[in-house]
Amino acid sequence: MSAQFSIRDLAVSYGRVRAVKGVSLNAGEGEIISLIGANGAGKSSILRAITGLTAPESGEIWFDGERIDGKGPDQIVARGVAMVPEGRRIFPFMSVRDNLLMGAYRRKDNAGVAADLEGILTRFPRLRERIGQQAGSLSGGEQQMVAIGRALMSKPRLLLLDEPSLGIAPIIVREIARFITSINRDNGVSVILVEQNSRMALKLSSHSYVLETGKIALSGPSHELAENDDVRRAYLGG
Amino acid sequence: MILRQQRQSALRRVLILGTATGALVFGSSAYAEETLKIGALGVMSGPFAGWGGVMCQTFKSRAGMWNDDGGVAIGDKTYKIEVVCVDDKGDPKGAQTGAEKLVSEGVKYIQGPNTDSTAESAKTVMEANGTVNMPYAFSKSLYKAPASQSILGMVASYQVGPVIYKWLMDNKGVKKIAFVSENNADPIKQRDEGSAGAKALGLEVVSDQETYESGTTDFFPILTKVIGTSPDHIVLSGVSPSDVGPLIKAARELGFTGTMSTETGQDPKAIYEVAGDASNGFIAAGGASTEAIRSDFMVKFIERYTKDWGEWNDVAGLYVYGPEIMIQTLQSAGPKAIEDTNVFKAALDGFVGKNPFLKDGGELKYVGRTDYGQPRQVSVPIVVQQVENGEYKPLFVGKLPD
Amino acid sequence: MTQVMLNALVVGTTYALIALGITIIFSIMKVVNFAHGQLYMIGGFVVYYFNVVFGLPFWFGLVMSFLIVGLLGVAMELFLFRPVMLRVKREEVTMLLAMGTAVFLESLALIVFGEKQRGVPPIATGVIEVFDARLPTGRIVVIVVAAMLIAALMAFIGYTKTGRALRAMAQDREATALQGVNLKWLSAMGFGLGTGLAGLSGGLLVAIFAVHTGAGTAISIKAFLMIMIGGAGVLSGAILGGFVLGFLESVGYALLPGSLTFLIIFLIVICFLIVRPNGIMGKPWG
Amino acid sequence: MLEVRGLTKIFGGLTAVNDLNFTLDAGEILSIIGPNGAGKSTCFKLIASFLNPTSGTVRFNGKDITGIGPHAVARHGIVRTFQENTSFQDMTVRETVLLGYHKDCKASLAGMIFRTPRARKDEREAGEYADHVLDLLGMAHLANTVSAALPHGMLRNLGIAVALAAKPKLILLDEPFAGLNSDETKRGVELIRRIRDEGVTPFLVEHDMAAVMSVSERIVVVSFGSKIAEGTPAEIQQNEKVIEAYLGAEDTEIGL
Amino acid sequence: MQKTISMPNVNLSPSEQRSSSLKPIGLGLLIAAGYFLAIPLAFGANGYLLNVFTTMAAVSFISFGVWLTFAIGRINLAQAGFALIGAYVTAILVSRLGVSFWICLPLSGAVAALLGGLIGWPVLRLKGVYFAMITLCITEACRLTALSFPALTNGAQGIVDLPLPSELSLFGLTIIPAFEKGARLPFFYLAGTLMLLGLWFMWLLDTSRVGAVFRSLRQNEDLASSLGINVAKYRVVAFMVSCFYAGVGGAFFATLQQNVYPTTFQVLDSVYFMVYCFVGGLEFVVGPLVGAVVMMSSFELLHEFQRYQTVIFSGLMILCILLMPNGILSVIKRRSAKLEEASNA
Repeated sequence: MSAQFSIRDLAVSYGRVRAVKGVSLNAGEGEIISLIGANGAGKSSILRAITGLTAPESGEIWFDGERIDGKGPDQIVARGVAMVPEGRRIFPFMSVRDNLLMGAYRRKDNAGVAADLEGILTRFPRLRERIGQQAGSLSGGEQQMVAIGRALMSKPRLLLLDEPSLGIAPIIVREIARFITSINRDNGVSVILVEQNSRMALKLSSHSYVLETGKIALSGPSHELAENDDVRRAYLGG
Repeated sequence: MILRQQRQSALRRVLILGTATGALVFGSSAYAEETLKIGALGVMSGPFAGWGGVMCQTFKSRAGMWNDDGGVAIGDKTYKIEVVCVDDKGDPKGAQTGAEKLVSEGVKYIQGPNTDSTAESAKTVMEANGTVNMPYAFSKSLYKAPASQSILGMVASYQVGPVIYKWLMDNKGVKKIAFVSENNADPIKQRDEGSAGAKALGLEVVSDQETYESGTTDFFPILTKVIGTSPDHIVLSGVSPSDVGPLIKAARELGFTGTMSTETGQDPKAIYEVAGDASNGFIAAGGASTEAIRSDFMVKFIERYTKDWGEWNDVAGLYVYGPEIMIQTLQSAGPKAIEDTNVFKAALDGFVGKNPFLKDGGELKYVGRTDYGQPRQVSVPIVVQQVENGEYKPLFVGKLPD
Repeated sequence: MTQVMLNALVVGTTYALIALGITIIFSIMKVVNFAHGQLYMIGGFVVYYFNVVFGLPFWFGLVMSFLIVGLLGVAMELFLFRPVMLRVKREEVTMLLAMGTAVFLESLALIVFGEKQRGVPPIATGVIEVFDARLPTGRIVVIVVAAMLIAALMAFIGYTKTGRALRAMAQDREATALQGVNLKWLSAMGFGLGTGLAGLSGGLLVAIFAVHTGAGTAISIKAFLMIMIGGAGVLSGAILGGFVLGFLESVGYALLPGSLTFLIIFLIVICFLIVRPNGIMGKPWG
Repeated sequence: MLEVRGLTKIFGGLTAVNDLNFTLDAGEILSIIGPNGAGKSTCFKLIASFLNPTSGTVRFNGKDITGIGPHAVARHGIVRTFQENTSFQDMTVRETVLLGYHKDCKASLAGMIFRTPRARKDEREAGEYADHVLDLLGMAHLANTVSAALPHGMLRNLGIAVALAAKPKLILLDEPFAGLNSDETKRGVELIRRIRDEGVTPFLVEHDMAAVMSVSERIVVVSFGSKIAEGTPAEIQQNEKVIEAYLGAEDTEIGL
Repeated sequence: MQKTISMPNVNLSPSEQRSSSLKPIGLGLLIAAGYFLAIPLAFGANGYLLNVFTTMAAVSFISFGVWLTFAIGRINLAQAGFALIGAYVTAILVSRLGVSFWICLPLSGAVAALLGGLIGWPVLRLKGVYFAMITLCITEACRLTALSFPALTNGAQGIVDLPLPSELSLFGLTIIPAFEKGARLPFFYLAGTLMLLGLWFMWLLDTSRVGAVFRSLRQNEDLASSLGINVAKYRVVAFMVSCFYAGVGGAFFATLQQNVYPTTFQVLDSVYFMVYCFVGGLEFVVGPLVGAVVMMSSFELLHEFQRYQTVIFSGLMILCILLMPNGILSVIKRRSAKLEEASNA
């Protein structure tokens, strides 16, 4: 399989703390892969390195045959990578509409932007009701929808999701899960899903990587990992 | 052009001084033999930089002229004058340290400081070290016994004020007068003295409590109230050079038609630039730089100052009297006075010098016996003048009481 | 009383323009720019040099005051604030840096521009009488221009893509970067916009007031008062704060003896901030 | 032990907590669950007096402690922990824990500064107690490490350690399991039981369902600020209101 | 008491552990010896240098207070205001009521501390720039109050010609002789004594439990209060101590200059007190002293540059912040830590 996206020997440090110690992974076009592991295992650091928020210490990141590590976030977004950050990070004092439009910051096709905005509002009718409201006044689930919608507004080909289920009622988590599969299926967007909700991650993805203290402890097709005893004990509470 | 000139000289100076950094530690004594060090201590930065800065520049230019002529003869020797300027930043703490610095460099004669608070703080040093200074501040305790080291370097506003008011009463029929001042030590003192003087002349003081804060840009609010008392004349007491233009302009825009004056030295060009035609007729006390009365020597000084600092400032015409009379007195007191200021002080009483700046010449001497009980004020002619299209036109020349 | 209200209007409008610049910088960088008043002063001198010394039209000088002081701001962001903020997290450091810059600019200006006050020829002559009050035409022109500038700025921030990105950056820099915004460029631009406004207000006001090198500190302190009253980092708050201060000042001067006005204003602001630390329009950022 | 009556908090028109009622007995492990933004954390802040309620009362051991201020609540014996990385960044673990003992120091302010015998005795006691707490949490080897340099998982332990050092009767744990894998969660559950055995009543706010179900003896479910259910874990899992508002039904298509 | 425990997994450089490399008592003695012996011996005859050192000592004394408010995480621009209050208390009592300077000195501190407590109680709830701005307002309000009530303060004219400190005697025993006109050494020694006492008390405070509480307030007030620490009380205590230093320092300067004006202490002074703390290093008790010495001496040395003095000085200040954002002492400490590491290796 020719990987659309790959990471080789990535290492990330914050000051003296090494958060990621030589991680390699691949994602094919149109695939959903997931990274699971406890807090501090280095999941979020990998995503931050991919989007250029944190400069990697060493290693390479390739996307569409181009090396993107060392580039700034704006350059990486321009190449079709979008991220829904942990904790949603919507702009609380901006309207829902402005939040979504921020996602289209780099796009010049105004008609396309308007159409995509319409598409997202159709998918999330709740957001249409609150289009003029300040995003900070929305519930957690709605904010997550805004965050995902915002990321989609940049028309990404690779979508990074950092803990989309964190702190959200299970009932809403399902709605978001359905949405993730649908955008992957309908729009052919590749997805890298970082989750503590390992059950959800293993269900949604085709391939998973288990991270422990900055290294990949296990990887493989998700349905196989879901059957693995170690994984079951450590991550699925089985 | 002015800008470029200044910058170039600035750059050169920085370079020269930069190479001399090693030698700067505690003052060099390279010229000690034939050099007379004289200090200038004043506010040379911040909103009042116009005062101390011009004082320092004036002194340096005048000293440059003396040195070009070969120096100043005192007794048998000829001395070059070296001016050491110290910026006290208008801060009393800085004034005290600055005075100490000048004293430690062996300076016995100092021009400045420029405000009451700095002069009072420097006074403790002056008195303790027997250093003579010429403050441009009006606090009487500086000049009255037991103080003896300070000599008021200019005409006091409360001396000029009544002279101007009297003239206005006689010539312009002024009956009601108002005072405006900044809320600061010197301006308030000048306002109070001015107001008392006006009352003594029989004028009706309609407003003398209005003050504005340092740094005010819009004077409409404050002047609205003053003009509301319908005065014939408004005095801007101790107004800082930065505020005089805007004040005049605002008063005229508010429809004030009477006359206005200040007792302190002001630069007419700067006033005209800001206030335009509204400044015409504004009365100020000044030096001797107006064409009608200035001497050739004054013209030379103006040239020199313009060459040194890029642009003439009329206030320099006031500040130049201080160094002039100081050096002339030193010359007449003799070489002993260079080290011992008591000799200098003793010479104050009978001193009569020449005024090189006025066409008609005239005397330079020390007065202040009535006010302070001792001769502790420089007596210079009171040149009262009026702004006309950015130039001063002299109205009359008055004299100080003994 | 009409005169007092008109005074308040004039002062308020000009103050609002001054406050807007400082509040933009605060909202995007969380830096209280103590050098704001000094930049205002430089703006005034820029107009003076273009208009009086070089003899070019006032309006050209005004544009230049925005551009030159704006570029100065960009340089400040790039070479002073950014490197320091990358290395230290404590906000005191940037505050101190701004104070140092203020002293530096002021003393440099004194050397370059000299100690004299400067003004420009009036942009309009004549005085209009409104009831029993007087309003010079020059002032009318200035408030109209100031009001237009404020409206233009609000439209820019509210309805353009760049304006939206500036607002976003004020709330969450990282999330903004994730939308493909080049933060380095945008924050330098935002800083430049803020300082440019300082220059612009200085340049505009030199037409009715005057400028001298020591004018900065007082302007800065007033600007702080305004944004504290209105709510730091909120544009509408800055405008409101400007008008509130203008009103208090004009009315205070009309009713109270001189120095009491600002004493009372300071006391009011202290009490007000204790009750409402985020100002009138303040939003609890972060 | 703890009695919450009619607790309501309105933030400028937004009702964060709405007429909340529940009680807690000493030695019982109670949890509040609900999605983020449901008002769980606000409820904690109200109990710990970090916020003043709009209405309602909080009573602890019979005394009204509503809105008396966090330090006063702590002196009554209620100490809360914070979510995630809340610590004194520049202090070492031991310094932090020593600080937790502060409210039990008896020396006066001046006494502390001038090191009176009383103050020195306080320090000795604080030191001994701190070492005990660090041992209990298995952190003794990290005693001299600066908080900012602690490994991620240890920060939470530090939070609990410093809270325990304040000798609470009731400890409010804010999302103690967030970000733990199941292994770590299991150890966390044990730790909470151990704390309870030390005589400190744990009270949790959490959204990790599995952990909550295993550790709690009783659960209060809140949604949009209101209590929608209360009961044992088994009861909650069957409660229709909870399923409707919070848990939802399994989606066969995606298998969740 | 403190056991050395091995630390697996975590590699810490020495700078991450609170080191005691700056040996406090030795350092204190060194400063005392340098100030009281070396300086008078070397420069005793130079009034200017004595004045500079006197000012340095007194200014760093005032800055210690600012340092303490930094320790609780507040940017304090009110110090000049409280120094002005102290200066006026002494000036009014000495000139109007003839109270002895030796009573006025601590009394000025006490009055400033009391006012600081009253104002601080509500104001200290604010943080960050808000606190900075409000304290800036306080400094301005102090100046304007001095201007606005001439009956008490003599308004803009200031109170001048204050007498020099008289003899301090106890039971007929002269402890401090009366200050003589023009004598600089008495003020020099007085400032040095204040500075050392101030430093000693700050050190005691910082190393005590109260110091730890103060540091905890800076880092996380919520966490501290959840532990039963009365946050409001402690921050007011810190602020009052700070104001006490300001008041005493203000009283000292009023007497040194023998006058006080509303402009004696202004916002810019507050800023410089802050600068001294910073340049020295906020983590170190001696920071304000080091900062004051470095900054004030460099300003004096720059006198030769005349009108470029302020430009160069402020340029240096900016460079200082750019290159050493954590202060001079942090650089020295890091270097010595590195040397230690190298010698261990």
